[in-house]
Amino acid sequence: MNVDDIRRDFPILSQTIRGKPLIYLDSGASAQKPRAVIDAMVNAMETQYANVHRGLHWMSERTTDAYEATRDAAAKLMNAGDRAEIVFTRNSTEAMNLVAHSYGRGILKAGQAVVISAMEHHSNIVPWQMLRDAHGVELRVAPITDAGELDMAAFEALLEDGKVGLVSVTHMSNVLGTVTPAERIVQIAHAHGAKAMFDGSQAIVHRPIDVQALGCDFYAWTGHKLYGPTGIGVLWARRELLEAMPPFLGGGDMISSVTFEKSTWAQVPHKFEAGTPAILEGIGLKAAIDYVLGIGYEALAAHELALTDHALARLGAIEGLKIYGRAQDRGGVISFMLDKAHAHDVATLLDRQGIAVRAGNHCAEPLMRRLGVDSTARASFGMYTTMAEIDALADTLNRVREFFT
Amino acid sequence: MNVDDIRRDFPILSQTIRGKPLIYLDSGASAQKPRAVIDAMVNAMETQYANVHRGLHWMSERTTDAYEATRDAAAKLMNAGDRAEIVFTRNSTEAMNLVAHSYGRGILKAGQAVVISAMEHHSNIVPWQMLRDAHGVELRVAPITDAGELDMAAFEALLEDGKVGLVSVTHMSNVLGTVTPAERIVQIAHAHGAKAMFDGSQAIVHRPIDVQALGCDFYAWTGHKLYGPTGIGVLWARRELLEAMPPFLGGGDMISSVTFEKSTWAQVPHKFEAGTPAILEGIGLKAAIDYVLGIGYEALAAHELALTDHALARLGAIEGLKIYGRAQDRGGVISFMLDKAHAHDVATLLDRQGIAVRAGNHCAEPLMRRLGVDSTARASFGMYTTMAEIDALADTLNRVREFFT
Amino acid sequence: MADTFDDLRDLYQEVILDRGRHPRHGQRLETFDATAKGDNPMCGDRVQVWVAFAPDSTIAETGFEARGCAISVASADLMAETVQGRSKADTAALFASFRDMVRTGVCPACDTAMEQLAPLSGVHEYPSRVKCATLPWHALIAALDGTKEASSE
Amino acid sequence: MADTFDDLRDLYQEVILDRGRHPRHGQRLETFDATAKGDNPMCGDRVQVWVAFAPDSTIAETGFEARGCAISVASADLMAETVQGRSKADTAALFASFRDMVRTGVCPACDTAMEQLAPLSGVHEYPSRVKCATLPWHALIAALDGTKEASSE
Ligand SMILES: Cc1ncc(COP(=O)(O)O)c(C=O)c1O
Ligand SMILES: Cc1ncc(COP(=O)(O)O)c(C=O)c1O
Repeated sequence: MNVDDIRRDFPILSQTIRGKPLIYLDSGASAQKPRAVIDAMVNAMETQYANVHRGLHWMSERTTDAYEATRDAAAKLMNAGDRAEIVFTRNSTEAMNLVAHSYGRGILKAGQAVVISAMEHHSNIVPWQMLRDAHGVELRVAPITDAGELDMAAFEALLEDGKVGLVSVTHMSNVLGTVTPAERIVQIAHAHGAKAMFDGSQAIVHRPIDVQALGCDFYAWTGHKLYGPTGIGVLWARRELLEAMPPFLGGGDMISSVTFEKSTWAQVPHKFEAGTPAILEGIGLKAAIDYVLGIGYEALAAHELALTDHALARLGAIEGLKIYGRAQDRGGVISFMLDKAHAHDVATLLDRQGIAVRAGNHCAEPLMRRLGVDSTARASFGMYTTMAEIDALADTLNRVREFFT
Repeated sequence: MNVDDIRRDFPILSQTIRGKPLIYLDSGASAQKPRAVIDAMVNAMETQYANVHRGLHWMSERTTDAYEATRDAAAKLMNAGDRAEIVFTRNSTEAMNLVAHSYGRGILKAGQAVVISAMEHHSNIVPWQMLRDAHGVELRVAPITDAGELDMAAFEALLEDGKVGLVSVTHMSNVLGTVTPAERIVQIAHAHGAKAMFDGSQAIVHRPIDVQALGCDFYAWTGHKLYGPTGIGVLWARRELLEAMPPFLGGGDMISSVTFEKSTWAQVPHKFEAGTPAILEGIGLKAAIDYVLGIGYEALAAHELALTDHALARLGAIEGLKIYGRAQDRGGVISFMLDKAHAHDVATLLDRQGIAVRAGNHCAEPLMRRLGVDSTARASFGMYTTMAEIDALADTLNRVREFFT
Repeated sequence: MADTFDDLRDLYQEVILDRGRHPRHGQRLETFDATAKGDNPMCGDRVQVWVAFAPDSTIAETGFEARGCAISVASADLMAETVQGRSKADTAALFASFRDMVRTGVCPACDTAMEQLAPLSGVHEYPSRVKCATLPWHALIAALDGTKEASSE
Repeated sequence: MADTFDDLRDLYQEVILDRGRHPRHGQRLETFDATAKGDNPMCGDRVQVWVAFAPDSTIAETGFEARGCAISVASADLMAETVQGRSKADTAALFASFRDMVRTGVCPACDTAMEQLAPLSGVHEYPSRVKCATLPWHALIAALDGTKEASSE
């Protein structure tokens, strides 16, 4: 894998910001888009577009084929056993809401419990709170260690009374970079009669996901972080679960028949896809998946490991800089604070040098509280990130510290 | 308004289908995209993209501005009094589900009723059935006349017992072309203590919508039919209703604060927009709105009226062809059947000549039953449709009839 | 005039137009052993199939009522004719070959039975019409299986 | 080295850095008449403001505790100084001018009070930082109005 070649595939990387070359270290919030994704969407809009699933004409048939090919690509990406297990949503957030609604209200019973962890994104907290409040399902939170890893003993203890119907935890923290031991989580969940779901929003960008090998029951991710367009996400779920779950949204395309008295539902996955889908975004996402698989996860993971090691070393050497999260198994997301400067001031100073990092609570307020901070600065890497960019970050951070001293 | 100029703005219109120039008469299912929309999305991906609302860096600020400018454009398009009344959804279907969920479960009480009409799209039927079954709200259906107009007397009678909390009807039928008398519907609803919602998926493409003049409470539409991208729709609702309604989806961006015990919600409209939004699609939609407003609804409506009159005359002259829907006030959507040929066979024969029409139940099964058919063929027009294309349709239909005789 | 649609003669062969207009088996059986409905909600096609068995459990007779396009009615009619005298297993195998043919347009091991169905092979060029051709078969298989309803794939 | 950030001296003027580090009014008042919190959930800034009134109902003293960036702390501190001796209406008017200034960078009718706040005008070039500067004002206005919580726009 040649990073220079990759960078040429991403037109935005040649932009300058306030006169400085863009150093985009906010891929964890959303990744940039390669030419292949842009071209796929443009090509669809210029040469082959119509609504899908309903038309008998050429444009509609071709667009349906192109859109449905994304389902195959996503199934391949995750090694799903069955393409009907791929449900398209707007993003991870909607995927988790779908499960909280259709599995939570439809299958879980009041008195059962859902387990999440102390390092979840709000998207994997709030839907379960809403389920708790509407449906009487208990919400339990597995703690994390000071290193920022899931506390496995405490996690298992939460399941011991057999009340837990579903475990939903992140596969990789968007704040700490921690990768959770997914296979073990599934084993423990299943051993206690619970289903296991992962928020794979970050994880799938950094390592190959094999849902059959993981043995999990639900897996959610979002297109825009995997170099694809916004407006499309994926929920993978076991077919028998999808079949048992009531639908989430009602409307066109998700029905089998409609009378005013009663409607019946289409087969999975269509039962969960109401209305005109994100057609162009699906077509863009297929290009993103193909692009990622073309490079290969092995190369991506090696590049990321090198970047992360280098960044931990360089940032770790900055006086007064504290890194949050020291997990053994981790991805290319690093949260940090300077003793003399607030995260927002740091972000603004970096931005003035063309370096885009994120500062704030990263949609993980409870984790911030656990870490004892209000916010952190965060650098996150993509396949186009270079060692030189990390050096620029570290050099500039040194100067930021001087500025505030 | 010069149709030739407009056609040059839509790259796809120069495509050929099976060797014949494309005659796209399926805009009611989804419209084609002008160059301006394509360019806006490409420009964002190539020069200015990051996640919105959360970043302190330049790219994020600029992307947030571009995305939020869509809210202003949508507010202008609908003459909303307050930009915070514009909620972005995936499509109309999600907009109506949002209301069925947040207003339906959150505000309506069991024992109250919702009124829809006999000519609704499944998207404005199924969410209310799901509400009925989950929440004990009655579903009432206002009949239509043989001309395909809403039976206003019968409609009003349905509200007389004062139990109706919400009226949700189409502003323009996607099958019959009927435009409903929106102001009167609102007056009747309000006179009986009910809120009024319109499914404007078709209407907003064809005529100016002024929600303040209509006086309605909710108005839903979908970007891809208004020459915009897929993956984005709009719900307009009165601010005080949005403020009173509980949120629909939970996650990032829709919260004010999160603890495991309790979360509080962001201000409207963000309360209803969980997770990373359809950023690129929003940017594309703004270009579509600007394009439509640039041409002006007056010109669009005049063009459409001329097309529709011509089409009704030409199709009406074909022996054995029956047109469904003869409303006084109607838009450019015409459903028809040939006596000798099934709608699917008609669609396939037309397709062979490059003419794209839709055949089927148009996601309106109950209306099909009311019309006494299983399916119809439907031609629907866009701003780029020409008189010559309508002539080609009529000429070819004559030959189709011979083919099957 | 008619030559406008010459390229469609592959799909709408004379036998299809004829069977579509005047199916030979397009009626409900007076006495029958099994029946099932098929429904393609996306396009509105509906079919019901009735089957009477011979003493040896092969199909003695098939009748149907269809509301649908020329392709689906012709397919139902040709099906009714072709499955006569066949066992359940045999019929299922025939459907498998038929489905391959309408999807791909080719029929590698075509026997006489398949030749009777061959006029429908043109449908493979119109992917959204394939389910019109297979819907009656789904209903028939459902009837043989004792299921009441089939929906197209 | 420091010249790397020369273009940032507009935003981070010496008085901002100084007030951000060592606010003069950065403590809770022992006795007070009103208090309110301000919270900017997106970025994690939090501030609480305490106000003591003079007998004529003008502001006698303001104190605050802030967890936030240099901009928000400096803004709170300059605010505390500037609003002293002002009535509620007067304070609201000052906030309106201040908000205009931090959004646009200009201050058409700048009086002495606004000149004291002028070091914050550089924030208009960083739209996402504007709310850091206005958050303490929202909390102050909420306290004067008798509301307990304010959130930034
Ligand atoms: C009248 C009407 N309502 C609702 C819809 C649903 O729109 P969408 O599929 O974009 O949600 C459509 C179009 O399919 C429509 O024509
Ligand atoms: C771990 C994690 N979960 C969930 C999300 C939500 O993703 P989206 O906003 O695309 O729904 C994100 C990203 O924002 C994330 O990093």
